[in-house]
Amino acid sequence: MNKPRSKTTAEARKDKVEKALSSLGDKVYQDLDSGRFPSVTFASRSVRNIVYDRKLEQFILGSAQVKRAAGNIKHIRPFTQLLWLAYFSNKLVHEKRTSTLRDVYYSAQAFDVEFMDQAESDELITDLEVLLESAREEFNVFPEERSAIFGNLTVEYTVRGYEGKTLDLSSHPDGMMIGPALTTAEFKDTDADIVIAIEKGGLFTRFIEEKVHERYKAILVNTAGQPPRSTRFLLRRLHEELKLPIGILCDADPWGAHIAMVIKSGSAGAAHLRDLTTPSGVWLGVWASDIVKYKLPSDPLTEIDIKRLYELKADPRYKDKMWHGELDTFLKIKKKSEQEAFSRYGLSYIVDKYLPEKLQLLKSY
Amino acid sequence: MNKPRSKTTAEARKDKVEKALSSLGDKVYQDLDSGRFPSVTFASRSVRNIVYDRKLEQFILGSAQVKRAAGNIKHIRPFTQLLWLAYFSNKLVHEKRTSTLRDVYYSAQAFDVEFMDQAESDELITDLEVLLESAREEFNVFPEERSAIFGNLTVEYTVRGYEGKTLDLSSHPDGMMIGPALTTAEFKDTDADIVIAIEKGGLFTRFIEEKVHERYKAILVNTAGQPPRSTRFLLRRLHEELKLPIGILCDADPWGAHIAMVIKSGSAGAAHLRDLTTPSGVWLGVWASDIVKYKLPSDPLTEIDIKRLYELKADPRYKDKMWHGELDTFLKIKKKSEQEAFSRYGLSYIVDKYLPEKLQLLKSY
Amino acid sequence: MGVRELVENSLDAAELAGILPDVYVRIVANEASPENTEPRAYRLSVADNGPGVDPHQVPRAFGKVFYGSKYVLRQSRGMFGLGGTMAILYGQITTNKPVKITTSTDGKSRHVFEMLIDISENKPIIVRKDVEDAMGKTGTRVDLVMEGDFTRSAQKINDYFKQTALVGSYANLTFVDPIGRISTYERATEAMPPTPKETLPHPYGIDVEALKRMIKITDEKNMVNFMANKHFHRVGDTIAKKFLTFAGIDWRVAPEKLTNEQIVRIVDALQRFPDFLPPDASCLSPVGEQILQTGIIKELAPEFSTVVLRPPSSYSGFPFLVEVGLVYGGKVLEPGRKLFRFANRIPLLYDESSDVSFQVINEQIDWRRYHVPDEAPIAVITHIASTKIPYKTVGKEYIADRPEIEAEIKNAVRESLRRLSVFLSKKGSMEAVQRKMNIYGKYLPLLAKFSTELAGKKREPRYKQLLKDEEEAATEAQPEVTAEEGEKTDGEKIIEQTTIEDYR
Amino acid sequence: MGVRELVENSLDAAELAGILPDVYVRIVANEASPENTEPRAYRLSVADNGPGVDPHQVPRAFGKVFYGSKYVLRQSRGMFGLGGTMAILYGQITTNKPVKITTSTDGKSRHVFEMLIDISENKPIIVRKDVEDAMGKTGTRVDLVMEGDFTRSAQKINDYFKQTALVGSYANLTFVDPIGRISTYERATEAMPPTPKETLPHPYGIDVEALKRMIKITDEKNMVNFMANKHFHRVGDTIAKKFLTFAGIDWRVAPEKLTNEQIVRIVDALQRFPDFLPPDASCLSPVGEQILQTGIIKELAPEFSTVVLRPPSSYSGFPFLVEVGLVYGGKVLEPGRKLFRFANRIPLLYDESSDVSFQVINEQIDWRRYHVPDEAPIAVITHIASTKIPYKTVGKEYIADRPEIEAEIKNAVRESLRRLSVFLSKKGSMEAVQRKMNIYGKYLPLLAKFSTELAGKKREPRYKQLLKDEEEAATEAQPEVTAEEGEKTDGEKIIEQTTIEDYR
Repeated sequence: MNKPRSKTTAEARKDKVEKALSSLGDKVYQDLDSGRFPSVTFASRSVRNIVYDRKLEQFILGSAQVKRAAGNIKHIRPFTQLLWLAYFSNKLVHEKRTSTLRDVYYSAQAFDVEFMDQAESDELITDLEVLLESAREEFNVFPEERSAIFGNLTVEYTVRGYEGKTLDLSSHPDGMMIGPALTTAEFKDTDADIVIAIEKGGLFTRFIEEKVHERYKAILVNTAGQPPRSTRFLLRRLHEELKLPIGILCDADPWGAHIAMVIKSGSAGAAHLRDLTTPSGVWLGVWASDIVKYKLPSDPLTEIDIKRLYELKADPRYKDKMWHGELDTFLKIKKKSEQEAFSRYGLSYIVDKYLPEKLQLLKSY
Repeated sequence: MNKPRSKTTAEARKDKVEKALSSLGDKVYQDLDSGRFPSVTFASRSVRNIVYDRKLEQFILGSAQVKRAAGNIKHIRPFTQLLWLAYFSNKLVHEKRTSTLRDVYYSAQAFDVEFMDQAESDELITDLEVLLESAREEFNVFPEERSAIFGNLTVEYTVRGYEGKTLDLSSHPDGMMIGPALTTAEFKDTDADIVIAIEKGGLFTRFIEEKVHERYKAILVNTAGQPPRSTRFLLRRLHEELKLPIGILCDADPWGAHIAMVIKSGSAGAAHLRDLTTPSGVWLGVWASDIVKYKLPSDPLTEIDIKRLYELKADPRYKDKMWHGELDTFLKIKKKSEQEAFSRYGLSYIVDKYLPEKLQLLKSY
Repeated sequence: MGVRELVENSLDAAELAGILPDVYVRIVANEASPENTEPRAYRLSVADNGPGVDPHQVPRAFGKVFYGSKYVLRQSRGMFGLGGTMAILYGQITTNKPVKITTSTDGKSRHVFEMLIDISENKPIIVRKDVEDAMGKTGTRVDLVMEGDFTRSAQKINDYFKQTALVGSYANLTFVDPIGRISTYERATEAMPPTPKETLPHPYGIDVEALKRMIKITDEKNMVNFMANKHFHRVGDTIAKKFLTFAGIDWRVAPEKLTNEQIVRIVDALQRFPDFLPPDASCLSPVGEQILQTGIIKELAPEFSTVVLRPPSSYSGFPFLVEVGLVYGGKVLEPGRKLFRFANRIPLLYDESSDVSFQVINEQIDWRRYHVPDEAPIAVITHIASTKIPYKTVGKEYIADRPEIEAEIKNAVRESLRRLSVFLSKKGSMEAVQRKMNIYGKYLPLLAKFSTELAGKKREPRYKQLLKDEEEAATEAQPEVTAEEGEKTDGEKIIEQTTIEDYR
Repeated sequence: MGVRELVENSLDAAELAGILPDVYVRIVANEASPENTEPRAYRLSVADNGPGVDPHQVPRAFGKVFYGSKYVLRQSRGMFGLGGTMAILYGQITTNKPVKITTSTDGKSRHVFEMLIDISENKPIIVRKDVEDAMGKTGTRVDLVMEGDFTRSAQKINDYFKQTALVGSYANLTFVDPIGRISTYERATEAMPPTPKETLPHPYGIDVEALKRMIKITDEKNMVNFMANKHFHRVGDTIAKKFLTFAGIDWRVAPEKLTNEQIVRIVDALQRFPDFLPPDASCLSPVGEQILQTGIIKELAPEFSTVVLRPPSSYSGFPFLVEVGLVYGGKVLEPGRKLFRFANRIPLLYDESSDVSFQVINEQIDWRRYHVPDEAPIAVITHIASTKIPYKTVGKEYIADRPEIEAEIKNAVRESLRRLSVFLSKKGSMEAVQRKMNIYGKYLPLLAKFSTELAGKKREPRYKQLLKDEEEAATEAQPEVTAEEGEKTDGEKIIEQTTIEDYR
């Protein structure tokens, strides 16, 4: 298989970010030089401006704009911080370095634009994402959490010092971490037919041990709970660039269901970004109806669980009949289960019996 | 470099566990067959029986023993659960499968020996460790948390399906997960001179980007906070089998210092196990005195931090003059810092300036 | 609402005359009150079968506040002897209706008074006075109109009758509420608590005001006779002389000649003189085991109950005694601990958590020592009988924690808990053997299976004989097993805790 | 401890006579009390420079409970007119010492009485009686011995004097405590609140008891005259006739001939008759702006204070008015909101959180609307003057939330807050311009540097002119900037909040 040169590949993205950063600098420079207070305008992230787009099948920002102006005494500090962030990111991209969110917070102190707390600096990073129309990973800022990948896929790195090197992602049976290197790598070769995203590391390891990658020609991704955005970005790339169907396997509770939904349709918090969702992703399970069908060990729903279920029922992303039915089943049986609950039938039951039934869903797709 | 055949290598450990499991079965079988209630005796894990061994430089269990007897109506349920655990582990080892702690909890339900909760099942797994004198990883039970490794080291796997395959641990610049496969792999080849254990993923990635592995010939380990036991086991093996000095780099607070100490001298909770400690490990920093010396951005100590510092001062493992002095410095300056705090001097400062000074400590060792 | 004050007067009247009390209480909305909202005017009627009141005494007894300060001590329910009159006064102030008193002492004629109280002069104004045929019945009936909020008071009034029935199982109580619902609490025993004797006040309890009133009414001519004859409890000639010497008062001086300063000196000395005899408890009237047990069984239908009566004791010169009832299980009690407090046979309904009994039961008793779980259905009944109840405040709904009283309550509750503990342990023993065999029966086959596989054997070990042997041994050794197992009433749970502790 | 009752009597006496009050209060441990523990006996002395009491009236005024029920209405401090006597009675019951009254009406001779109250007969017993030289001073002095716990009461007594000084800046108050510490609160103004006029009671406020007493003392021979002449407030012939028709009472009937039932019917009609004139507020006595401001400045030395006096209003026929003082900053106040409550110039010291003022201030006022942060050093003073304060309970330490009173307090507090808000905004404006320039001066150079690098330019943009222009503009536009910035008194923080909200 040849690497498809789509617009989501690493180089194209890097060019776009560099241009956006430099034009932001130009704008502010010209304003100052002409004796005007500089200002920038970008889409508002207020709750009222987050709308669900049925065509894109994800949340997006509406048409409302906010203006941040250095002339306003209330805005000049965050405005300066935003510009420093752009300046700092520009250096990261040029030097092929990455930074964590935490590093950004500390680095600001060197420039006298220190943030009050981590939350404030994270908030401004999101503003910069909106302004540049790019995810923070594209200007080399990463969170600390990592998830992992395993399977028959060869990648070619683009990070400094590894340019052109390749790696077979099935070569380490504990799984490869998904970090800056993997997120920016090009896909070179695979014989996989499907991708299975799994909520927990335990089942991820079980699947590797039970050779799911060979038996079902699958690439396995451990999302480690609600997946970090770099992992959602990777899942989308696996679908877009390699045309692989994505199946998602989570705990049978409202939180697990929502992990599947966020992979499919994104989160309200990332409404300003496009390339993080995989609308065609399929929620394989564990469904509420599976708890009944497979007589799984279960716990009673807590009040928080039930409150969450009602929230999800009101969410436009859950209007689909199947999803809605499962939410109702949860509320009817008042129970939840974990993926590991299948172990009561033996450790390999989930791979031998449950998975083949569920994978029919991916084929029919 | 050739693989040294020491007693800590994978095969020897597997043999030992199998023998212990089978002799436990024999003992119970003979008791029952002779019309006696079976019982087992092993070292007590009560706080009074945990003592610090100056020669081993770690906590060990003392001479007090507990007896668990099936004839006692209060003990028969946990006794049966313990035997089931042995039976279950025996199957894991023979079938070359692994299980998470969570899987163990659910698997018990298939045999009518269900645990009240996860805590109860974890408790009995520790009992089995004491009884078999082996870490749970040796009978293939793993926790979910994973840390990662990166560097110039080639390993040969022993897990099912990968027997004899090798991997260069520098081939994936995001890091390789430390899981069952890596823990049981044999070390084949390395040109590294040192090992640096790092508390946080952000700095681990920074070190890889800054090529610390090449510049200082180092294997890098991300402990992801307080390292899981499999990671501590791996660090000890890197030291024992490859004779590499181990340096440890953590946040400058009592919790960071204690990560370094647990790698060196183990925890009270694992007093019944031997091969998890690396007494010759060196705490490189970040020290309390470094906060002053490098004028690092810092936060005030919280009450909990201060309480913890006094606890550590009373701990026999901290009697060493240097360690004690650093605890006193914390209490004097009433401040703490994170590893990322060096970013205020630029992202590469920690690698270019701080690390070389600290690595002197490893050389002098 | 005044219900309590009048009912207590009625019970006191009947009991003092040795009559088994029948008390009838009715509250109806007063027809003259036009509105339907609360608070509104209600007519309260309380009728008893007591000895009646001498018609000459009626105006003074019911139409004058502060009437009849007693200078003998006897345990009685009444609130300073003021309770009933205060209810009448309250009714008059809120509605301006006269109170109607109907009373007969001989069962032949009965006298009817309608009266108002002239508040500024503190004297009765008789509005109407009549004589009717008593039709063979003695007793007193009070009808008064007062403003009140029945909806808000209903719960407390019901509690009051229920709890009064608990300690008054020898009385018939009937209560008709404004909606017409009738609650009857029927007599279940003919036994009555002994009539408490009147006694003279003990010298420890005398204050300046009291002493001055005694001096005013005495006909004794010198201080020795005044001290030794008919004014003080358990004071004879010898003690009187010793005391006067102690106080520095001339034996021969006439009481009415004492100066103000001497009176204060005597009161001061009364408190400090060490040789007075302790008070006699014959003036106290406990509920008694039979009456309380009858009340408990009638009202609470329990699985187990016991009553502990402590011997009389005293605090600051006042005699008192404590009775405690402990009730477990049955049809009425719900899970959790309930406390019913009584003082001189009056139920205390308010401020429970400040009461000495509440503090003893919830803070000073370690219930786990008696293996009684927190959620067990338990009621504790405490009764304190005294010539002076040490209420903490004028509102009088809770009792202060005098160390002497506290100690008696604690002892009584502990004794009753020991009895409950024995009961629970016997109950548990039969269940325990069965439980034990079930546990062996469940786990031994599993142990056989796992060990067979671990040891790599072909056949299972012969464990069945072991099971049989054990069953025989357990059944024989029952008493011993009982003792051990009885301590762990809720089996599995406690077993697990012990295990974790042993092995942690 | 009785301090309040006696001090209030003294202040009332002096004020009614138009004399600027000097009140001296001393508490000393009574030498006759041997122990050192609390509670113990204290001698309380309260002396004033009032008009004195007619010696013939002294025994009845100080030696009899329930004396002098008033049937005219006038705002006065006294607690049902009973306060002082109750303190005396309490002293006698606890220590049996006589009270000593020294009083002079003419400044020439002064009369000394030592008296006890005969409680059962409710009449005074005079122990000693003397005449001395008054040495030119009129006034009354009360000396009594009572049992009390000074240690526990000390804080409240001090609060009482401090708060009394706040609304009584025209009085000299001296207080000597048992340890000998002297607190003096000196007169700071010669202005006195106007003496409130006596008025007849308004018909709305009459109950059955009151009406009966009026009927007893009247010399009117028919009901029209009874209603219209000298018993009721603002009732004339026309209204009286209209009312009697409404109530269904014959005009000509003599008051003393009314039946009990007719009296109740009249009282009922009094409440419902729509045509009575509203009460006249001349019987009310506010503290007044000058006296209150003087008290605030003297006692609290604030940075800012204001007083709002609301016009008189009425609830259920009783006239009332509300005064509010608002105090900000200065040397005495600590951060946070404090409330001082007064009713008829008496400080209320207990049960603050149940009071209508507390509820208005903490639950019904949105302080953020006035840009006053929670931790600002603020005191709110509320004074309610009325012929009848609607206390919620007999204890009388908090005022019920009548909607009419609540609305007046709310209006007064809001008005005072608007004034504070203007003050704070002016104060903030000068600081704001300076702060603004500092902020521009810090961030513009950074913007220049970052944009130069981002855009890849060689020289920095010319931003310095921008800074200079802005400074000139800001200084000129000060008033306008003031108005905008004044709303955000704590600058940076609020700026950040706004930002996050705008952009989330």
